[in-house]
Amino acid sequence: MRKLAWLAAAAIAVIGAGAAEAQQTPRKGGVLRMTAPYSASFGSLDPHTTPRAQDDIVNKAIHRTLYNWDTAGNKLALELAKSVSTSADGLTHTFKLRDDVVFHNGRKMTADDLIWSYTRIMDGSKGYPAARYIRIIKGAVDVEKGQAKEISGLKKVDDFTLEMTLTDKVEPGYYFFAGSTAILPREEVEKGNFASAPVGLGPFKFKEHVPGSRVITEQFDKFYKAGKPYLDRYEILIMAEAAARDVAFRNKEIDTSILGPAQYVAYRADPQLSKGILEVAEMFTRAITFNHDAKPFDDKRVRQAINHAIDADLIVKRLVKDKAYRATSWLPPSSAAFDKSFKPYAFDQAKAKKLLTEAGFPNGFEWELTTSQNESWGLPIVEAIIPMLDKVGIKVKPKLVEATVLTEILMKGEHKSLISSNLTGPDSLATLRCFYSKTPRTACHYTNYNNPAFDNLLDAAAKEGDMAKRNDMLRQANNLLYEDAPVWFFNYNKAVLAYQPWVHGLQANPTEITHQYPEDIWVDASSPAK
Amino acid sequence: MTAPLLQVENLRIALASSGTTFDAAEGVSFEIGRGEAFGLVGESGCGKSITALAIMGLLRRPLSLASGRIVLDGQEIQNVSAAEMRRLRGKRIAMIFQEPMTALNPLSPVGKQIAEMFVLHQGASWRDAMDRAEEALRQVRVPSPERRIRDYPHQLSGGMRQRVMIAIALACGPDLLVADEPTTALDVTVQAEIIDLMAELCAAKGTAILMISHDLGLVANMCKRVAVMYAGRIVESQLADAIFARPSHPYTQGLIDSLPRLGERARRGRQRLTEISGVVPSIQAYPSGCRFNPRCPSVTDVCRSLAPDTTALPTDGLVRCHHHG
Amino acid sequence: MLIVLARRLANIVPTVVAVMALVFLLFSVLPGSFISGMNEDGRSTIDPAVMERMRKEMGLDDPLPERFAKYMINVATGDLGTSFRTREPVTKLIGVRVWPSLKLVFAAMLFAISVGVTLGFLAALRPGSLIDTAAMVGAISGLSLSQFWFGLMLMYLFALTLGWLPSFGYGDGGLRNLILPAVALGVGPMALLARTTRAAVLDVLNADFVRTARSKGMSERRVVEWHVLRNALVLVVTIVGLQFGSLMGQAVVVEKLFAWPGVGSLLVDSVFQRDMPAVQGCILMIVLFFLFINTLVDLAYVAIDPRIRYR
Amino acid sequence: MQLKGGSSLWIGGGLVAAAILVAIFAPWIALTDPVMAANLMNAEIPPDWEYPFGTDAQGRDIYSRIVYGARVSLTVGIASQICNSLIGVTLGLTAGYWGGWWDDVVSGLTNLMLAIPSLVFALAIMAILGPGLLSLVVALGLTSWSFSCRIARAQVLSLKSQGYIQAARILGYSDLRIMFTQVLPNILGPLIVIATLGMGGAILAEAALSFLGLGIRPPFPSWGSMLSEARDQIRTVPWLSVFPGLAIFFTVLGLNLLGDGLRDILDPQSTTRRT
Repeated sequence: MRKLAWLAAAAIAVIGAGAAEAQQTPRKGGVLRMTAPYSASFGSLDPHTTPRAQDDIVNKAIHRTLYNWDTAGNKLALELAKSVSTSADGLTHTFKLRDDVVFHNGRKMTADDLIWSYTRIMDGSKGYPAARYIRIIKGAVDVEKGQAKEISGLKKVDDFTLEMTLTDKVEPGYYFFAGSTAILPREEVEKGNFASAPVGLGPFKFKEHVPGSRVITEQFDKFYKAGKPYLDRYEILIMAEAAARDVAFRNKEIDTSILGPAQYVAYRADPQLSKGILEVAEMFTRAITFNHDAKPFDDKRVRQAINHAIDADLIVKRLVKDKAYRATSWLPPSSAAFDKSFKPYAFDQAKAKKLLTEAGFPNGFEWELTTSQNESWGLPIVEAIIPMLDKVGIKVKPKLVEATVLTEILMKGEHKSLISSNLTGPDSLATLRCFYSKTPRTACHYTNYNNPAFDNLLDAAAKEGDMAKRNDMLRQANNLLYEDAPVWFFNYNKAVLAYQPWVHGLQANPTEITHQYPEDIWVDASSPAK
Repeated sequence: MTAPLLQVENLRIALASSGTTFDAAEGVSFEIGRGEAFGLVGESGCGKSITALAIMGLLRRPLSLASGRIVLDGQEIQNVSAAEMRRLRGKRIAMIFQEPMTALNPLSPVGKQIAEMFVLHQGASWRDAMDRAEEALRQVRVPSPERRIRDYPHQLSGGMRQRVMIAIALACGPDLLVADEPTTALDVTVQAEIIDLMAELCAAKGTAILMISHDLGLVANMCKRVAVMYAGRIVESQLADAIFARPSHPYTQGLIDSLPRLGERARRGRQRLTEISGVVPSIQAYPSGCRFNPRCPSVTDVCRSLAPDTTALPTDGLVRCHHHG
Repeated sequence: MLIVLARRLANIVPTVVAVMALVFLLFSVLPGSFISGMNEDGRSTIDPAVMERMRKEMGLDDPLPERFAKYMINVATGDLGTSFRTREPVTKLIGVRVWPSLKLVFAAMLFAISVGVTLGFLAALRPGSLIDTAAMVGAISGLSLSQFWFGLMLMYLFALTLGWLPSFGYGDGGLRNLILPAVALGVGPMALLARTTRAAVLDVLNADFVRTARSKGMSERRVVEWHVLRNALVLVVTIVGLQFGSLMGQAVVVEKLFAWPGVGSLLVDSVFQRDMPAVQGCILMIVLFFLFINTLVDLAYVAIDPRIRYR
Repeated sequence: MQLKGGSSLWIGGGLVAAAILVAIFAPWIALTDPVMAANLMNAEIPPDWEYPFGTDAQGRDIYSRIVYGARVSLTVGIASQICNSLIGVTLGLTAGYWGGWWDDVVSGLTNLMLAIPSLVFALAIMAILGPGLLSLVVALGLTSWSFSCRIARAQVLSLKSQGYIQAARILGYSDLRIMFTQVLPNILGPLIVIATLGMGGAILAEAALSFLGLGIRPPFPSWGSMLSEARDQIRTVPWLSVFPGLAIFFTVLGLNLLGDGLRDILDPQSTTRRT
């Protein structure tokens, strides 16, 4: 409980800081040197081809999507449309598009561009990752299978009015805000060199890409938000190696850095550096996914025992250095369906022992746990768990794999258990679908959890039009997960971005902290970058 | 008698090895007159080559000159500065080495290696020096020197290479030529040619020769006087003619007996060649007393305890043996 | 000269084919696949049915020998395939990495040669002296250093503490960004070269022809300039060639640490992303570079050593 | 001789012997269990009397982990070099002995191994086998045998040209017996030198692979993985990296010195000079 109160206080502190900054007058001009910390290169600058968080850092500067995450309001908001109206059956949405959106090549964006972009994503021979979002539009699957040329659910009413019919009653924002659903100018894409010279409609124009090193973008003066962007130049520098990033940040060669637990402690302890730390509870839940097809994880008591046997609070505090919030159940605290009255599983090895004995494992068992090397949700966590579980007789044998193959292992169901970080937002319904018994394993149902009561709740929630009632049902479903413990609930990520004192206007984006909308960022005159 | 060209007096050469020093040569004394050919004979390891190196000032660690005097044309050279020694080397005393295969730089044309001498000692320009190198090659009777001058050592036969070495050594008309086993590595047929060439050129230029060899016959043919070295000491020095007629030291006798020579062969009938029994002692284990005593056929007790001093011989020579005196 | 070149070039083709066959074989059993190459960290997925269809269309289910034959034919025509990850031609992907890689490797080698050979020479000319002992202790320590640790130390010292150089990245491709990674990469070859050069020079200094040179009345300095340098060079060139050739591949750690956009960091990334066409392309590049440098070394021998021409 | 006299042999031998002794007697020297004795309450304690090298992020005693890590690092070094020697000698002996097409195949393979930088090759093998001790041994043991192969082959050819092998054959010795009794003893010296120097290289390669994320299987410690994990905290928590760093440095230094010293004794003609 104390933990949650603290969490709320922290959230307020972050918002408060943002408000204080907003009172200053943003300065025009200057350069921001953002870091891309996740991988040693960008996959592609063609946003449709890439599902990667790393690439979205660039996409946010050059491209835009129909919806956006509104950090101040902590909700999804229309970006390329002024308004939307929904039909009575909740399936057809009519978007009034902005009429002041101009591509970097000078052409105005119209409804045709949305239709073309969404149709391109459904090209079945290319396997564009965003197809999983666009499939919600009626007729999109036919295009993917090659049975139709046009998506029947998309209709252009006039240049700035788009009618979109969906297959399900969902909030479209969840589907059309991912970077991989960006609206692209057809004529530029068809030139065939788009990934090397992307043209978008975002606040910054592409200038240079040195693969493996950096992307440089320049202010676009016809951006549709008045007076923005502030920066002359927005650079994204690749720096995957945390130790090197630390040196570069302290050396003022970069303006932002992502901190891991170890550096988080060091930066908080430093009187100067501690002034430039942005924290946000991201929508990621770290957990050990049990494969319920494999013994002994088919037994609820075993899973509960493990949840009791590990002192997760201690790990969060000492090893993760408070760079996370202890997980209660699957949905993160930022979800409307999060139940604040629940307490996480208590650390109680006696109870764990008892549960194990009841389940028929009085002496524990041997357990192969697949893990990556990630410092926040990989090997170090497993190393800390090993001696804890040893005390209740469970012998953990870690199996180290590369982070890249984790998903594939999960999809194939080759694991007995696997520790990973899972995206659990912002669409709580879609997030919980990962435990719906009819969801195929390959589409995130990695546990093979099966509880009819849970299925019923989800079915009802999907049909429910009233958001408050729907959230109520989702809350009950999430609480069911708590009870059934299909995973070991570890923590919700606290993403930490360090920034230099001259940087202002950063947003605490809970979907991914590095996904900054750069038009809001400005630097004051003390920035050394030119 | 005029002052000799080279006087070597009481030379002692030390070998430093793991903390202690040994005498690689000691009490070595001899003189060479102007234009004279002098022979220094002995088995390998007896100290004749390091004596030559000492004269050239080329002793390198772990060898060093411990004491003694080397006088060249009235000037003591054992202690002169390195720069002064360099001026003498090549210009006034030159040296030819045993292995013509390795004694020439494999990566440099032979003409250039000769020409270096003119550049170094006579301040010639490279172009001028190359012309003179060609002339020098002609003098040592290398065929078509204008072409050979650009050849690399590996393109020449062993004999040719040794001719190049002679050309280098005699390039600046030195007073003394030190020839360390100049023909040992060559074919027998070539050996005589090289020796003749050397003798002829030296005679023409008035150059004295210090001929170092294990081959007493060869040395005796070429030289007026001969010194025989054994285990770091000169055991006998004599006129060449006399040494064959009346060898004074048992070791010299042994050397002569082991020589296969056509003329001798006929006179001695089918008698087998005799060899000196035993082996040359290693430098760390020289026997006390006369160092030849373990192998000497006429050894007595005094030989084992007391090192013999030199005794003058009637034929203007010296011998180091207890049985002469 | 031409014969050496022709013989070398004739050797390159079978070596390349063999290397690529080996790579093909190795990576055909690599866990994780195409799918991992297109996804990332469990954050989103492509529809499995679509994936399967793409696999078929890309011929990934064909038998290995058939795929290999196709690949080699494409390679012969300059086509290295399409990257799973970026969906761009691999030639393009690698093309932009080659120049930074070459810059790093050449700079590292320049450092290694200039410092290593100089130290080796100085040490050999005064064996047993203070400079000899210091150089050799330094060299053997240089060989005992962990590369990434040394790189980090360089960063801390020259970027953070002294503020002389940028700590990371390619920047605008200028010299300042090049220095630290080049030193980090070059320290191993430098140490090796110092040791080899010393040994080589000592060998040459004991050679008969050096004694001949001395007997000519040459100063030590001239002996070294006229006779020792070139001969020692023959031995040094061998080591330089071997080190140089493998340096592009050895650069993976330094490139990763310093965020240097070379072939090595692309290779590591591609291995982790299971981007097979890119992995193959990178290894091909690295091997070609090795063979190219070896050809250069052979030509250098011919230029330095007249004996080789007539063999 | 790299350092004066036999000092490199003695210093190197001493350092290596110390590392080996530590590895052998690890259970007696270590203060705690390297894996299970974790207590997060004791995380990152600086060196003191109780924890001579401090503790790591998991609250484990770094001294004990280094002591046990010696086992892993030395095992990787020794086992991989045994692999390399076995492969190299077998291929080299048979290639030189039988000649013909087999010789061509082996020399082709040798060229191949030279053309692919060993780190790249090891990286590929580690990716395939996945992290772990055995994978490391295989990855480092399969990738640098070309040198011992060449020496073995050259020795066979030289004995062949001297007629030894012909003679042994006439005496009715089997091929295998000739290889082992006539050839092997002649190359043992250079092989030991190569293997000693190679061991140092393998320990460094293990560290490099750990850095790239392909090291030892956790949670058992290796020096390379300890150093690699501590790299973000070199400044803030220096003892995490200092001690494994020193352990690697002195062991590899010892191996290099020992190799130099052994070369002077075992390989005076220095066929291994080119390393």
